[in-house]
Amino acid sequence: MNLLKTAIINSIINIMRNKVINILSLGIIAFTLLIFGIFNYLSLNIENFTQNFSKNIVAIFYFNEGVEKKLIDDLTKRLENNVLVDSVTYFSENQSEIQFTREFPELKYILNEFKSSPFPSSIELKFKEKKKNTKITSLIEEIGKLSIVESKQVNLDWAEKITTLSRFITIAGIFLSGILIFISIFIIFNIIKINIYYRKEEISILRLVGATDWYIRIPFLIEGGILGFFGSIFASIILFTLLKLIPIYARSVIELSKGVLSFDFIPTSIFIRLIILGTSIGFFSSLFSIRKFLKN
Amino acid sequence: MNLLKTAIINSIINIMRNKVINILSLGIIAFTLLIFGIFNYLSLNIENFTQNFSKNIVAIFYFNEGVEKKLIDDLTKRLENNVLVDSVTYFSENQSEIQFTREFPELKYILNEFKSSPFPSSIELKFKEKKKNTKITSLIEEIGKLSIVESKQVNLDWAEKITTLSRFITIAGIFLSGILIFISIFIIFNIIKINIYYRKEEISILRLVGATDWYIRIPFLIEGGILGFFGSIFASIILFTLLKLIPIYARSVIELSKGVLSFDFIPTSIFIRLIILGTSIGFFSSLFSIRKFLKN
Amino acid sequence: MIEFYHVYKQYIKNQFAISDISISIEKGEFIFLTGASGAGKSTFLKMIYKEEVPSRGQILINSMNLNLLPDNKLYKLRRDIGIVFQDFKLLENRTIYENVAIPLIARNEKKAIVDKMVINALTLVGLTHRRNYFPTHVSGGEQQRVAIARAIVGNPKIIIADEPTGNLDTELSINIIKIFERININGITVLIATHDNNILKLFPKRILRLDKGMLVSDIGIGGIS
Amino acid sequence: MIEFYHVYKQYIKNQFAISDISISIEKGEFIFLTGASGAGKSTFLKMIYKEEVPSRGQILINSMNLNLLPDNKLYKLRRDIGIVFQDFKLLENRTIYENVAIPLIARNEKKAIVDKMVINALTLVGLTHRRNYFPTHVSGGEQQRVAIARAIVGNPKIIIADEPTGNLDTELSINIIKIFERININGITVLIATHDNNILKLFPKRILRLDKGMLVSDIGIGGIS
Ligand SMILES: Nc1ncnc2c1ncn2[C@@H]1O[C@H](COP(=O)(O)OP(=O)(O)OP(=O)(O)O)[C@@H](O)[C@H]1O
Ligand SMILES: Nc1ncnc2c1ncn2[C@@H]1O[C@H](COP(=O)(O)OP(=O)(O)OP(=O)(O)O)[C@@H](O)[C@H]1O
Ligand SMILES: [Mg+2]
Ligand SMILES: [Mg+2]
Repeated sequence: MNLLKTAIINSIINIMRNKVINILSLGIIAFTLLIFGIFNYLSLNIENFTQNFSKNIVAIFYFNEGVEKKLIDDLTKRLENNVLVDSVTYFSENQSEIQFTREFPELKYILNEFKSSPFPSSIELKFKEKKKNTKITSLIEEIGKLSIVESKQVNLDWAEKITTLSRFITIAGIFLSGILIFISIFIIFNIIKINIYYRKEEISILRLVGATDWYIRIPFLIEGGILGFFGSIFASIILFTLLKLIPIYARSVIELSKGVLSFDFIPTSIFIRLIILGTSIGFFSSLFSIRKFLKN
Repeated sequence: MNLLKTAIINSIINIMRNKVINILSLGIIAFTLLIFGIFNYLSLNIENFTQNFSKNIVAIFYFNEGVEKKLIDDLTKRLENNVLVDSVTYFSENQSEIQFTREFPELKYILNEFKSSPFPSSIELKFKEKKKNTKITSLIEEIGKLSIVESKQVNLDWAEKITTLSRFITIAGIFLSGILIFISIFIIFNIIKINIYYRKEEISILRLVGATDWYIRIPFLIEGGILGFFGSIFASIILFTLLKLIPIYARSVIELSKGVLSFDFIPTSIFIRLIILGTSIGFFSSLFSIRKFLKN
Repeated sequence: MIEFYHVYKQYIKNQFAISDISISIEKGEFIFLTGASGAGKSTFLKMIYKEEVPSRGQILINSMNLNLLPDNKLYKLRRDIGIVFQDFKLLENRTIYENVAIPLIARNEKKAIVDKMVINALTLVGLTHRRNYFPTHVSGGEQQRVAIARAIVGNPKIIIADEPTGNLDTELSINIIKIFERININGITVLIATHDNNILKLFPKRILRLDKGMLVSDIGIGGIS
Repeated sequence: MIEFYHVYKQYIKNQFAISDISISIEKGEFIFLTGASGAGKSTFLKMIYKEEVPSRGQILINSMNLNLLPDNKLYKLRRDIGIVFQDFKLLENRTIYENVAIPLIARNEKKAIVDKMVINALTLVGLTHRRNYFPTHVSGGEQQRVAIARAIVGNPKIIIADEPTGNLDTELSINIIKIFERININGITVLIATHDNNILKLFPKRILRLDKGMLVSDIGIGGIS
């Protein structure tokens, strides 16, 4: 424990000694991780954002004439228990008539000519927010195929596009996050490699005066870890600040209502991920970079 | 000209001499620019994508009863000349009736009881693709306020959200592109700084044996430029390959129809931008980095 | 202690920096290695601590065949050897004190012991007053003495010094060789490459003379080439 | 040609590396600078080509006050001075040929001229056969001779050599000094820092002796300290 403490202290002294290169490394690591963090956040948030749309989907199912009320009640109950469903509203034939007059006020007087309502009964389905559009779509399809249902009317036109967008962004997000993790590792790895390369003379002298491989390696590992750790801390701080600032800026410019873009959603998992990623990249980059300098 | 040629050849020789560090620099520059390129592309494409939605907007305007046909024709003509508008379809009172029967087949027989159509006449407006939703929205508002228009019906529910999204992405894009340009410059600047720092001994020796500042500076400038140039070339090649690969992958996974996500849209401006950016960052980074080594 | 069996070294094809050298050096000997510039003195010494490996032949140090010594055990060999490099090889970003302390710290010595031994070594070469300077901030001769201090600080079994007095005036040079002599009395083998005839004359020791990589003379104690 | 007026140099407060030196060196003189390790020889030389600046006092080279020379005109001064650095200062990633060529290339000389002059200089120090080697691949003495070749290659008006024979055997040292002598005959000022009494004896020249930063003796031609 005490050994580790002195080793860490020595590493910090060493980092201070090679200030220029280490501050640069730190900066570059921080920014690499920042970019990674931004991307990660963005894909999380856009996904989150597109899911918000689910609550705007409304599906109306018209029943066949003379369907037993009990069957409709059963369906309603079943739907109410569905996790996707926010509300199910039943419109009897009369209620449908009232709705009709609301939508076409010019035609109100036509209806006076009927004794009973000429409209079919129906249910109107609304959905909870943050549900996957794909799931909602397949639920709607399913209900539409029931024998008691005569026809359906859904505002899925946009929803489908949003679903496509959401799916696309998710996939692109995975793809790009993968590339970005790779790039981050590549950059940090090489920064540390340059750092070590830059000190190859020191390594060779240490070997010549009888230092063991581990004696040489450990400070570099700790330094790599420290650089990665502080790099990710800086990246987290900057990311956090950005995420606090962007909404203020964005709202002032495009009058975003809080409800639409939930930018207040800052998942802490991003920061944890960044710090773990940064520290371990720093550590392992050092481990691998130093190997070639420990020959002969 | 010949001088420049030898200078460039010498720079390439020099880059070869310091292979390790320069290949690393090149790689890091390439990847930094790649990230920048991806971001740039993404914001361009998402913008492009959201604009595609404009062709899905349909606006119906109902006219007051007894409005002169000429006024409607004038409006129709005016709208047909509008750049945003794709088609204007006039529905006379009778046509509205036909449409009504199509939408509510159960109510067909009601209409038989009328002598003349009880429906108001209307026009249906469809919009061209790739138009800004904001412009479309304000056009619709404008028409809605005309005295001959009694009411309007628009499927703008989703469109508005898309507009918000689009606006947001544009702003976020500008914001993030700004940050990314800054980061790219920062990283490349520092890579070249490390590169020069690494060769500070060479610079000091050159100064001691009587080289002018420009003699020392020019190779670094050219090297910086070359690194930046090839870095951006690599970045462009990778970006291009990615953009060719992603759609194939994406389509196979989420069955994207070509129409929805026009991923075939690869603006060459991105590559030009990358190359200019890369080369000049390389050049100017060298220019500024070398300054401090030319003291005393 | 140090044995060479038909050792050859070619850096470049058909150019022998060392050519068929067989020699045996006993524990506690004090040896000068001399010869013109480029004769192979540094190469000879580098092979002893395995900075260079022979192209042909065997080298045994303490009966251990260097060809069979794996890289990760090299440090064991080098802890027994104190080396003064011809180009000093000081770490620019560490103070003189720290430079001298490296071999001890690399051996995990306790701080108090390190301190005592470093000050001791610096006193021997007359540089205690410069201990907190960085190598680039002292004169060439002072740097060379730091290199000497680092070589002797860890009580090595063998001391190898490659032109340790090249940057020192005669008086100081003699002092340094005297220090090596004193260390040698304790049974430590000393091997010094030098081109300083003055020193060869003043200190009658065994002298190995190289010429174009070949051992052209090996004159015992008291002999002068 | 070289004039010092009450020059002091403190690297560290209250420690004078050079202390109140006033001296005048004429064009075409051949001067040895001597003194113990740390006496201030290198510092004295460094101030002539303005690697270091005096803490107090004035230095005039060719009647030009170095204190008034702006950084971006420094190269003009340095083109007139050929310098052999105590630590050689060779570029590791350039061949010996390229290292020697640097001062000429930095002056934009034509390729043919560069070639002729470099080969000339390398011949003088006996290293043409090593011209395509890298500095790390030649012996210490060979490196030193490369440094000497680079110093003389550009026909400088002044040659400054800081212990140019520290890594060379006596014979070679004498040869090198003879080269400097030959150059000196053409009216070129030569200033050599050395601690080699042998050389001081063999070449009777003006000798400046420093001690703890002070000029303790200035003995004219033929004098031996
Ligand atoms: N950059 C520096 N910072 C602090 N002190 C220095 C610096 N350079 C030299 N000194 C000190 O100034 C004094 C004179 O140094 P200088 O290099 O001029 O000596 P020298 O005569 O060349 O010695 P040597 O024969 O050993 O090369 C020395 O005591 C040295 O420690
Ligand atoms: N790494 C190398 N690659 C190629 N040739 C080398 C290398 N190291 C040394 N040589 C050559 O081998 C020969 C012997 O070199 P070495 O350094 O052993 O000489 P030395 O006796 O120490 O000379 P000096 O007194 O000048 O230091 C020289 O001719 C040198 O050019
Ligand atoms: Mg040698
Ligand atoms: Mg000196």
